[in-house]
Amino acid sequence: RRQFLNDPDDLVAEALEGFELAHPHLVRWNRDPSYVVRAQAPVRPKAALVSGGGSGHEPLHVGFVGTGMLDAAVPGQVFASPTALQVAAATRAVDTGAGVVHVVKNYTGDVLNFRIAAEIAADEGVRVQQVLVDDDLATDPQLTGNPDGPGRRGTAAVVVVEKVCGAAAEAGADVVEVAQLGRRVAGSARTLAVALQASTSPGERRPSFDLGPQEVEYGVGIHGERGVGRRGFATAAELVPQLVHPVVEALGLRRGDAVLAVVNGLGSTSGLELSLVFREVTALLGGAGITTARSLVGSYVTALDMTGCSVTLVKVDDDLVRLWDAPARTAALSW
Amino acid sequence: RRQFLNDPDDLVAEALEGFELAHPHLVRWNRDPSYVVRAQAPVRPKAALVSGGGSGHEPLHVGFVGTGMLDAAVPGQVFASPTALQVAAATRAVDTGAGVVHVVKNYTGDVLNFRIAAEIAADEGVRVQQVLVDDDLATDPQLTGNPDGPGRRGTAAVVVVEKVCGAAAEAGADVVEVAQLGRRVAGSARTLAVALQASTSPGERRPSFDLGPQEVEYGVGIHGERGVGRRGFATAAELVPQLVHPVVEALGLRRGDAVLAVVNGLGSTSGLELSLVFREVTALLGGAGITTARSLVGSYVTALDMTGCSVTLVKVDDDLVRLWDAPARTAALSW
Amino acid sequence: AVLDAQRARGWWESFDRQVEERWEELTELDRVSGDGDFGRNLRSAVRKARARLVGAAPDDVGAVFAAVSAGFLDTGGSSGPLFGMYFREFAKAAGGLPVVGADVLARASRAGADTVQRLGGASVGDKTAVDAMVPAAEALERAVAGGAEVTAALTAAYRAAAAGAHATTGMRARRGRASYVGDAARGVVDPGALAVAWFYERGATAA
Amino acid sequence: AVLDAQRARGWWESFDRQVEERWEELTELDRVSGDGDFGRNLRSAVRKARARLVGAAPDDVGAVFAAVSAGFLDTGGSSGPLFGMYFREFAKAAGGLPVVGADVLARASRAGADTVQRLGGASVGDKTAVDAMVPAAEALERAVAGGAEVTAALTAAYRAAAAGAHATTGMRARRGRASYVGDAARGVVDPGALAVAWFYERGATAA
Ligand SMILES: Nc1ncnc2c1ncn2[C@@H]1O[C@H](COP(=O)(O)OP(=O)(O)O)[C@@H](O)[C@H]1O
Ligand SMILES: Nc1ncnc2c1ncn2[C@@H]1O[C@H](COP(=O)(O)OP(=O)(O)O)[C@@H](O)[C@H]1O
Ligand SMILES: [Mg+2]
Ligand SMILES: [Mg+2]
Ligand SMILES: [Mg+2]
Ligand SMILES: [Mg+2]
Repeated sequence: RRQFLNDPDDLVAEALEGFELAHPHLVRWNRDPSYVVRAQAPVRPKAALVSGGGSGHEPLHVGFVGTGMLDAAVPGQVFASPTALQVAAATRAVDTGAGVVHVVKNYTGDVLNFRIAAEIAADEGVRVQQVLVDDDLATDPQLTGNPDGPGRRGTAAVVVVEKVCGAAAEAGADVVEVAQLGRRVAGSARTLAVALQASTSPGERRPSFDLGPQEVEYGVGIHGERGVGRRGFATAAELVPQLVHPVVEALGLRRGDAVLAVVNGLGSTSGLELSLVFREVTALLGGAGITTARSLVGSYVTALDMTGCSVTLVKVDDDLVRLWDAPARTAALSW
Repeated sequence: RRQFLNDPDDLVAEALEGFELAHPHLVRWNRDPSYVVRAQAPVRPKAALVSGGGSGHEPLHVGFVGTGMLDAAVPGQVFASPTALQVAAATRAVDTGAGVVHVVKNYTGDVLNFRIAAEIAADEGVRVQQVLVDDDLATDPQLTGNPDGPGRRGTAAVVVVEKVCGAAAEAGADVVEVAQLGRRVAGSARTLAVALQASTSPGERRPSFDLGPQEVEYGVGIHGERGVGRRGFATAAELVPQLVHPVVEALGLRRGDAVLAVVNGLGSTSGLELSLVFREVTALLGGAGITTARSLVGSYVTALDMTGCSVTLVKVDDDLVRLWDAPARTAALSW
Repeated sequence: AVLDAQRARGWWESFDRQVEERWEELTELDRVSGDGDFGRNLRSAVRKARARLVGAAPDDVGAVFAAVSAGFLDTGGSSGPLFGMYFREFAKAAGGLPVVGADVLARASRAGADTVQRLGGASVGDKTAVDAMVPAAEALERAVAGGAEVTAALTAAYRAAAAGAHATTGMRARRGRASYVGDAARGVVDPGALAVAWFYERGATAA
Repeated sequence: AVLDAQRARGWWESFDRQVEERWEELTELDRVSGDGDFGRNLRSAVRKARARLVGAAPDDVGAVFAAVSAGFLDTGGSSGPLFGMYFREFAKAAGGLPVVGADVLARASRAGADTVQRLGGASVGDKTAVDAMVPAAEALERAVAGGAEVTAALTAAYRAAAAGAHATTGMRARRGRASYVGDAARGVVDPGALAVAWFYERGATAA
């Protein structure tokens, strides 16, 4: 696998430059320190939403900057946390006095840098709240048996947190309310992912790990790393239950519950396949008496060019559905 | 490369079922004959827009059904034309008496089946106009030296035709005006594509052709077929001019002209790379004094999981830009 | 004698059985001169037509051919839409008629050959189904002018179509997929033309 | 003697030169006990700090450390943000002061060690920079209690930090990336702790 690339070290900056050029009406890229904000600063004071993390997950997070979602996204290098200074600068840039909510995927570097940025911003008088997103069931301490580890990774549920919190902020919720809402969403979301082929780092020729012809990598995250184990390659009808059932169980979903389901492509999975997987997901949920109240099907939280997909379920009530349905205008999500 | 799949023969139907389930507010899938229409039939008579073609190009075309774009999309099997009966049924289903415009990518099967469908519909009193999209410069008879062949293939420019014609139809243009507009857009659009890796057909393990480590396939279409020749793998800064310069020349673009630029991923090309390619495109155009008035960067017209991208330029004036900017509400394009 | 809906169905069912029994021969021919899917495409179209005939039990001759046409128009390949439009001319010519004579069949056959040529762009000599369709139409017209009734007219059409199909053996393809293989296709009969001959042969025998 | 902005810059520039000359040693250590990028991360942070110092020419001691802190906070890895917050306490303690004494350095060093422990979650004995930071703060506090001036206090801090760093050799990592390699890291000094010792050593010599 090769890439459209110049110097791998310049990839992120060149891509951000291209992203800004492609969406001049939506975003503005601050080159140094690097962060992306809405083209129009909020016209009125509102709780601001900032997220970020390593690059290579596009459209996450820069693709979600805009009305109804993020006020700023802070991209690090590929699969590497942005620096605390980037995050602090972005936080400063979007604060209108109403405070800032940091939406952070649970990775050591991200957590550390966002926490530090929050302290710096707080010293300067910005009210910062953090929402930690840790939805990846594959890394649940209860499953891995490692209670001292960093805990569940943050993956595709972050899109739902950003959408719902963005809608609440737009509607006037204050910074504490938005953060509480975000924590509630994160707490009721779990994800499992499976890869059919590893991703290839920029400038490399070989995928980061090899799979036998009859193997899939189960429980992968979004940084090209190995998952929690190998399983057998099989039809979608056999693979999808292995993602859905543990999630349903972990969330304690019951007959009559309603969920928002995210079927997320990890980079190289075709639209046909994602639609097909979604069909399997709804069938499984329907069979268990669980309503798929809303859904998102597409490649939104990727791992470069990994072939694979994740299934995220978020238990929802009418309030969350309303916030999900509220308008958004971003490069990657718009309705 | 493997896929999320059950029986390969069922892929398209299962995916369409999933697609409908994911977008119940936007589309309705008619199972037999198979076509996708807007969930709400047009509330008032307007010229209707129908497109279609082989599947495997998702989100094209089903992802563009909705307000401001298509009234119906007619999907064939993977890389195979829909049948005339499907197209005729879809045409009938969306005609409000104001007539129907067929947007057809130039492939023998598509042209034949849409033409037949138009005759059948015309016999039943439907006014049908056809817009043939043939933007692929790699298959231009002037370049291939084969004047008897089927001519330039239709590729990514079809999105622009659908968007602009959709906006005009929504604004009340009649079926002849919409078709004339579509022909004008198609006539001022050219595309070139390059692949870094071939696509893999559903159920197959091997890509449809192999490339040496220092080769790229230049001038590919969207059906996984070979291009017009091998070229050397190189940086984006070296590859992108090979796409942009011939297109600029073929369109006779000059200093002061304005274009809409589409940088389209063929399936497995990451968002970072597409943004980076777009940066190269705008730089090249800017250097030639050509304004990138509007752009579309993303994977919109794919060839399953092909790694590669195409660059489409469409010469635009203020009218076209206005129609491009008009609202659209579809699964894949929304603003 | 004339053709009523029941005899028209019998004609088609006889063709249908022939296709089910011998589709592989057509595939073999397409393997040499094309992409090797014609037999399967034709069988698929015939099965779709069958489903429609069973579902609708049409009671006029036009309706029988309308069901057949729809079956083909709902099938892929080049043969599906072109043959679909061919049979559609039969449906049109016989539309609403409980019985038809040789004159109607001659008009239908001519209109069908014209339509296929218009849509597919092939002329006689291009090694396509047209090479059987055009002689069949001419034979039917001659038979009608000579006062022949349906069975005699169809027999003449069958002979002409078979001769036309046979003549494709020495031709070099210029249309359709076979055109890509060029000289390799010389020496085999065009499978589409052969299918046209089968169609009229079944008419002469069963109708 | 006290520390003014010029001497603070001299101290830092001396550390900067040491990192440029010897960063590969740190990388080697991180290769054994971590992921082998610490030297490069530190060099990158030091260069960013340098650019800020050159650009701003700070004229109080706090501003010197603020520039240093920002350089680290703008760098990746675990060391970037943690060391950035460490130096930030120096910037805070000396904020707005044209000159500072040993007491201010002692307060800064203690606050820095506390902050790094709070943010990074490591305690003494976990084989991290904390193993040098905590003894350095204690030594500075003792020196101040004993009435020492800046150079003497920094010399004491250096000795304590170096001893602390040395003591990490026998430790098993529990925090940071080194924790994944477990026992393999035993036998080498923690590079972050060593860098802290270098920092105080340069202070004792150059400041
Ligand atoms: N342009 C054409 N005009 C008339 N008949 C055609 C044309 N193209 C193909 N055919 C007929 O269709 C037959 C092949 O049908 P089929 O295999 O289903 O189509 P494809 O060529 O798309 O695979 C040929 O043997 C020929 O008789
Ligand atoms: N939690 C922590 N607390 C204090 N120091 C730490 C911690 N984690 C790492 N360090 C220090 O950082 C050094 C490694 O830094 P670096 O290589 O830049 O980070 P990374 O471990 O992310 O690659 C270690 O030698 C250690 O001294
Ligand atoms: Mg064929
Ligand atoms: Mg074929
Ligand atoms: Mg390290
Ligand atoms: Mg590291």
